[in-house]
Amino acid sequence: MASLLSQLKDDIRFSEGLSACMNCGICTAVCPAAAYFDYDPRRICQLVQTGEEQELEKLLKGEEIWMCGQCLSCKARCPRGNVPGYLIQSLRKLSQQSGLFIHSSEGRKQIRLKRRIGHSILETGYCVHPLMVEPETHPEQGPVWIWALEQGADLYRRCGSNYYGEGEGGLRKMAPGVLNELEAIFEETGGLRFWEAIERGAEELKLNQES
Amino acid sequence: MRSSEYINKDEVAIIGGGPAGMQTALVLSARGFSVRIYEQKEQLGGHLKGWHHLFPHGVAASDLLGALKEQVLARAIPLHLGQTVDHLQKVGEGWELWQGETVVGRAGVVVLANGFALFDARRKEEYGYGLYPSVLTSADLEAVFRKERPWPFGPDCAAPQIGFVHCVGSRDLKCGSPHCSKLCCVTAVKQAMAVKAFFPEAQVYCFYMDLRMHGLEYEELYRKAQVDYGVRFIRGRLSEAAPGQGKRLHVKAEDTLQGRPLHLQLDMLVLMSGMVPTFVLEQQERAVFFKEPVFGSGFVPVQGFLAAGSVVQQKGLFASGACKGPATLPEVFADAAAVACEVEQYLKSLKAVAHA
Amino acid sequence: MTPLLWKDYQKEVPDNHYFFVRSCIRQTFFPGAEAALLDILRNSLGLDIFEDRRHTTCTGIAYHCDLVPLETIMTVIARQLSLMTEAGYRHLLVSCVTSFGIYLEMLDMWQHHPEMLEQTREALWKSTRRTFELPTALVHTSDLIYHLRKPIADRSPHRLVDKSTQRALRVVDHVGCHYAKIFPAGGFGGAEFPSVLSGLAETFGGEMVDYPERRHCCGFGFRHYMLQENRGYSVSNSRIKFESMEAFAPDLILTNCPGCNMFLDRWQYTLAEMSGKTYDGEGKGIPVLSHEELAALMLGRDPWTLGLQMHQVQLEPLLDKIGIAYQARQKYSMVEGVAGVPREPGVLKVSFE
Amino acid sequence: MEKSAWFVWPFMLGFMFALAVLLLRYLWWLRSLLRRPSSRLLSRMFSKHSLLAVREIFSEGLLHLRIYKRNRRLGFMHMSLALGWFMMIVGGKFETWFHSGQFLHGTWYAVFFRYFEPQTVGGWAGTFWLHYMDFGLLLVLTGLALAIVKRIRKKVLGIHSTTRHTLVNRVALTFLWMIFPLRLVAEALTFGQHGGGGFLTGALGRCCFTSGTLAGLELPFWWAYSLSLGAFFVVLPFSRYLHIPTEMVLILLRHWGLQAAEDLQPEKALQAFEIHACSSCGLCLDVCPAIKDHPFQSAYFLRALRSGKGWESLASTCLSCGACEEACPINLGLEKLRMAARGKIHEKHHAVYSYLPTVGPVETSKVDVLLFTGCMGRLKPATTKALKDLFEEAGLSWVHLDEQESICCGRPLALAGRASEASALREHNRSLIKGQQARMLVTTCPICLKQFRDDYRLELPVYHHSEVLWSCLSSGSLKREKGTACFSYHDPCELGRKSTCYQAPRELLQSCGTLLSLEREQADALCCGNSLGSLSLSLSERQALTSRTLKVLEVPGAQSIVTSCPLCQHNLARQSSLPVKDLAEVLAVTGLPEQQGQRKAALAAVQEL
Amino acid sequence: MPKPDFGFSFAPNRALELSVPLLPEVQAVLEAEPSIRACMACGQCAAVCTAGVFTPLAFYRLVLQLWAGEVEVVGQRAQHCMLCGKCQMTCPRGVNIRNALLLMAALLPPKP
Repeated sequence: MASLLSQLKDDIRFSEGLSACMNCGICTAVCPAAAYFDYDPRRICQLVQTGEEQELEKLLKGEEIWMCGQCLSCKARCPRGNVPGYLIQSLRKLSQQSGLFIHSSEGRKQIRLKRRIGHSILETGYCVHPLMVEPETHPEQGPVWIWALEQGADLYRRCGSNYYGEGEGGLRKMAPGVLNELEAIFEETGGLRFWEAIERGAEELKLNQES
Repeated sequence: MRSSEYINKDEVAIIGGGPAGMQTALVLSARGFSVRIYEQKEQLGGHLKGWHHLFPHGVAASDLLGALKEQVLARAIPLHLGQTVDHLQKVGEGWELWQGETVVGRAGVVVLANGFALFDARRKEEYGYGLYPSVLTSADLEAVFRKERPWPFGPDCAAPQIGFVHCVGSRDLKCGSPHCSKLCCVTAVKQAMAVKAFFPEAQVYCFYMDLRMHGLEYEELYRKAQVDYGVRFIRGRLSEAAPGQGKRLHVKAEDTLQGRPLHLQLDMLVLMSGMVPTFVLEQQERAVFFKEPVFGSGFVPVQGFLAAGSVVQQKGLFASGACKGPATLPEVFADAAAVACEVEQYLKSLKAVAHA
Repeated sequence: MTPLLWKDYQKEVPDNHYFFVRSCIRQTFFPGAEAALLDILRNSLGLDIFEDRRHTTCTGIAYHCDLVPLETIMTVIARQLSLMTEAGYRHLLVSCVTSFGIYLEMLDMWQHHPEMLEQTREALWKSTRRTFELPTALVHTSDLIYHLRKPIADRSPHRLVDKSTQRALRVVDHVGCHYAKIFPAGGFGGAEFPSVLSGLAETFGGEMVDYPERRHCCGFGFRHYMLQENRGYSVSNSRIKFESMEAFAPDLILTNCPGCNMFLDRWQYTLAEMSGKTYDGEGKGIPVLSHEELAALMLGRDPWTLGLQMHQVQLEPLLDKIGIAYQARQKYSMVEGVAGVPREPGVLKVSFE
Repeated sequence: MEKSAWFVWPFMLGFMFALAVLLLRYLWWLRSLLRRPSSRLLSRMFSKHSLLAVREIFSEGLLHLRIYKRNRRLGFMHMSLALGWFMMIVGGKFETWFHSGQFLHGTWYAVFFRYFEPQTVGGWAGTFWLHYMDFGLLLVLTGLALAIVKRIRKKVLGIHSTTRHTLVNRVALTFLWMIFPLRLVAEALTFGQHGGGGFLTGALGRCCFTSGTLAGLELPFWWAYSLSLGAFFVVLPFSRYLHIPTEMVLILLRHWGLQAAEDLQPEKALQAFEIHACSSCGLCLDVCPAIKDHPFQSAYFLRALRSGKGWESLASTCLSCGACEEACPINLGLEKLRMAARGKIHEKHHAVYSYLPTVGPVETSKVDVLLFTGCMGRLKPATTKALKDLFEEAGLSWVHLDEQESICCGRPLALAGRASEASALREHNRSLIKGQQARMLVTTCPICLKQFRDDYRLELPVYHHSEVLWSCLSSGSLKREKGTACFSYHDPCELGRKSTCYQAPRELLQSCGTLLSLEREQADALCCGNSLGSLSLSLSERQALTSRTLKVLEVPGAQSIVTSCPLCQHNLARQSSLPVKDLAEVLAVTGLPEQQGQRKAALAAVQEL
Repeated sequence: MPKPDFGFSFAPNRALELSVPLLPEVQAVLEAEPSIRACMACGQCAAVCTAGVFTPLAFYRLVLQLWAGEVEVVGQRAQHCMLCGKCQMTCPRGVNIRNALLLMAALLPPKP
């Protein structure tokens, strides 16, 4: 099986993301993940820059790569033109592709995410739509949101949205043909295969938990 | 048609009246050559005019400048002040010096001593130079030391919090200057101590990536700043400066040795602007003259990078001092003497050819 | 030669003929905003804004949750562009900042790596038998509103000025990270000082206020928000911004990204509930508006058809300051009469008729 | 009733006061002992130990023989003062007893006897006492003269630093200096008026004080004499002269087996006596390698302990090189005191060594030498390699205990006053050693040597590598030709003063070259400046010490400096113009290529070491 | 009305606040051993440290944490030191590390 490093190198975001980090810390200074988690994008760049297989494997199995919020504030500032954010994207992709993601609690959450947002894309043509944002699991949305959901179509149509209706406008119901095209794209470009890899991970996880 | 006025082959024209230009002129005139200095400003001295005290021993810049000027006057070297030579035209063996559309001089040999420019700190926008009044460059701080400019914080601020930012416009691909300007680190330490001398209660921070105290006795300055002046050195390049309460600044960096981001309120932020080329000759012209693509960050390229002294690949065109890259004053003076020897060598070879 | 300073960089924005693509988040949380935007552009300014009902999500959110491979999102984007080509348009108008970042990124990758463009054409053809042309202009809705700020201001009876005291309203802006941080050339004024919101507010007479955490991310964090137990990341980073702007007593927070608009509004409620603290000094929270909501308000659209009642932080104080008339009673009325009123928040003060 | 006069009262009051204060202080210091006197103490009280104590009181308290051995003139000064005064006191007692036939008198009577009995009476015995007393007075006066000279130009007495005295001491000093001249003049006046007197007092009286007009002066001088005595006694308990009585009691207590406490108790038991027995004589300052009059030097440190203020910072700066302890005329346990003080400062310091790896089963190997190079050894691999080559050459089998990772022996902790905390370290190292069957434990670092010997209580003998090498040389298992090299040898404090190993290194060097003699060496050697003993000496101060030591070592003709401690070597090498080598390196380099030593010969030699 | 449970909670910014004045006990350590200021975090002490092999003790890191006011961590780590002095021997800046570590170890309140 090709080394982790060579697999990473196939991802264009890896070569774009890291040419030569000089350990200056400008990215971590403005990183919101570093302001909240015990996380340091500079350290990730340094570890990846060693190119050692165990370091990469530890990263791919670890929690750290899942803490980045992908706001890419680091890209604007890096004096060497590196992009820790891209690096994280390539690491996360490989972690899920290779199944190593199930070794970290944060990585395992990708399964939940896939089943929620991934399926929403193919079913509704939207990443997020009102019915997904259930008040029980989104208390932070506040009472107005609960009320808005209760009103549903009346409120949305009052504001000019189509609210799951046929035809034009916001939140319109996607024609089946459109969804098929989306699915075809996911099929053709490896999107579905990627999701299968995630599900394989979930399967393996279930086996481990049972044994 | 340009007049084919006779060009005195022995005439040496020096473009730039800073320390490099003056020293080269002095050495050449001492060796008996007729020399002219073309300086774009109204006064000789270049950046030296703006400095307060010089590292590492705190010699007053005005004394050094005064001494140089005295010698230039003593040797009665003709000066063309306020003349910006922006174009060179090879005529036979000699040169024509153009300012815009007019020829301002002719010479057998031209020595470029146009020195460096300070990086325009406004281009490093995240530090807010030019936007926030409490952000100064190292040159501004020298002006403050020379009492030509007020302190950016009020008199009521007895214990000002002051930050120095290293590598501004140096080692930065995004600002188009990939090189290290070598002098900013030692300047920062010198200025940090100087500020503490003005405000003993001040707390001074230096945000560095690698402290390159390259010269003799510079490292001792670093230790002295830490122990005697209580300057705190934080290894992490400054990422951002934003306006906080009143005139104060809120800066962000990472202490890379602890692996944690850090915030700090400052009363003054000093940006150690790097040394960049002056682009005195138009970009196209340079390509014509130097025939090589402008290497590195645009300083004047020289033949045989490691050869002593410096001969620009075009016969009869030399370069002296910081126009070739960041250099300290001692290096500039040493380089000036080296260039003078090269010029003398070149002129002698011309005479030999002439007689043969 | 590139301009001396990024903050003076002005992006070319075509005046007309746009192919509009919507935002999943904006249509979910602020349905009125996109409708109002189209209404302003088409009716008030008479522009030709075309929308093809078959355009889908750009899958940007899923991409940044690392659920969608690069090739997939690149082909989905290609499909959107093929719809645009079909409709005969070359200027793309994007409503969401995340997808604006995605479009910028794809165009940039195609430019620097032409082989990826070919692969995408081939993939799109194989999967949907579609072809596409690259857009000649990629414009975010806030770019267009900024570009048309003068014509809008001329038609607007209101100004961002406190009617009673004639004091200019103090406005703080928060520009979405993916607007200009990824590709500075993608936004007006580059990555550090984007003028797309401040220019707009100043045109309406507002006074822009800078605050230390102006450029800090609102904390969406994509996967972090999607997972309930990780939302601490999101609320904490918004809190950093609120703590920082509080001292400057802003009257309004202006945003251009649907996510930031929702977060900066909702987290004021959540923080009030969690810590009992609000940041406007009167316990009502600082009102949050997006660029099109502001433009629509200024052009006199009715706040409730705009959907402002869906904001958790009430807008009434701001409307009173500006002097915009509104029917308080109709706030919660539906097409057929009033249908109940939201529960009052524990801490955040909300006015009810 | 003996005659008495008012002028005796200042003396009497002063004397009484001094006695009362002394008694109170001594009882206070001995309070814990008095409550529970240990049986050992009682048994030794009434035994030969008391006699030994008296002998030492006489030889040290009065004759100051230890000072005399180091510096004759200084010794004589102290002796003459102490002995002279003692003779006069005893003499005075006998004279009055002989003259009045009664033994018991008022204490003042003997002191002012001359005034009361100006006429010499009692035949040859009387005159004998007269001259005896004058001789005593003369002795004291010569001592006094020398003391004054010392104050003015100390070089005359061969010392280059004396103690800066506090005000109280200077006052006490002046009173002491006034007592005997006043007595002389008073007695001379008396004899001048009444004739007679000893060879000194009488002669002075006859030549200067016979005229009647001076008669009026007699009484005032006796008053002055009494006043100066009284004042001196009043000040005594609070000045350095407290050392006179305290030293006596200290010697007694020591002989009775009292030990100084481990922790700092400046006002309890033997420690109290030791601290107050210091006379601030300044001998310790003279030998101290530190820079002139550095406050941490022992005399000032003890003074701070007495005052109870400011001793903390002083305790942690001293190099604890042992020079002052060596020079102290009354053998005060200075290092122990300093360690106790440090222990007090850092009592809040709690070391946690639970992380130490448990020592697995040690494969026991039957070897001659267990080699322990210690922490500093790790930084001096050349020495370890040279030593191993020498062991090979000498046919000694060895095991290098801490080749992989060395856990500190615990001495540096002891030097910081935290000896008790180092038990975990000692346990670890002890478990390394326990399993081995070997003849001896050899360490290349004197610091470890001291620790192994003091606190480890190992079953096998511990030697420094210089001792082992010397035994190999003397046994012939190592042979060296006397080369032309000239060495100057630096005695590490821990090997020299602290472990009294001076001979082995010198013999080694003499066997392969010529050893130059130095101005200060062996017990008097200077410290290399980098001792672990000092906690807070700054780098510049240390460098000053090192350069001072190097001035002594870089004697003309020396081609290289040799020492036998990795710490000294590392430190001296940093500033020395000459190469600085360890003994093992020197020996290994000058090794003759042929004939391996026989193993038995080496073993036999080591046996009788 | 008990605070509602949102399923998550906010946390203060992890960034070090340098503007916070030094703690008095940190000030005391610096005054007692001024040579700590000369530390330039070159890592030489950590390289030779025996305790550093078994524990996270690295003196230059403790100095940084001392400046950051993390007295707890500094106190705990400093207690692992054996005071063997190898670090002090190799320190290029002549910092009195042994004394510094003793002072740091005393930062922690004495064990009951």
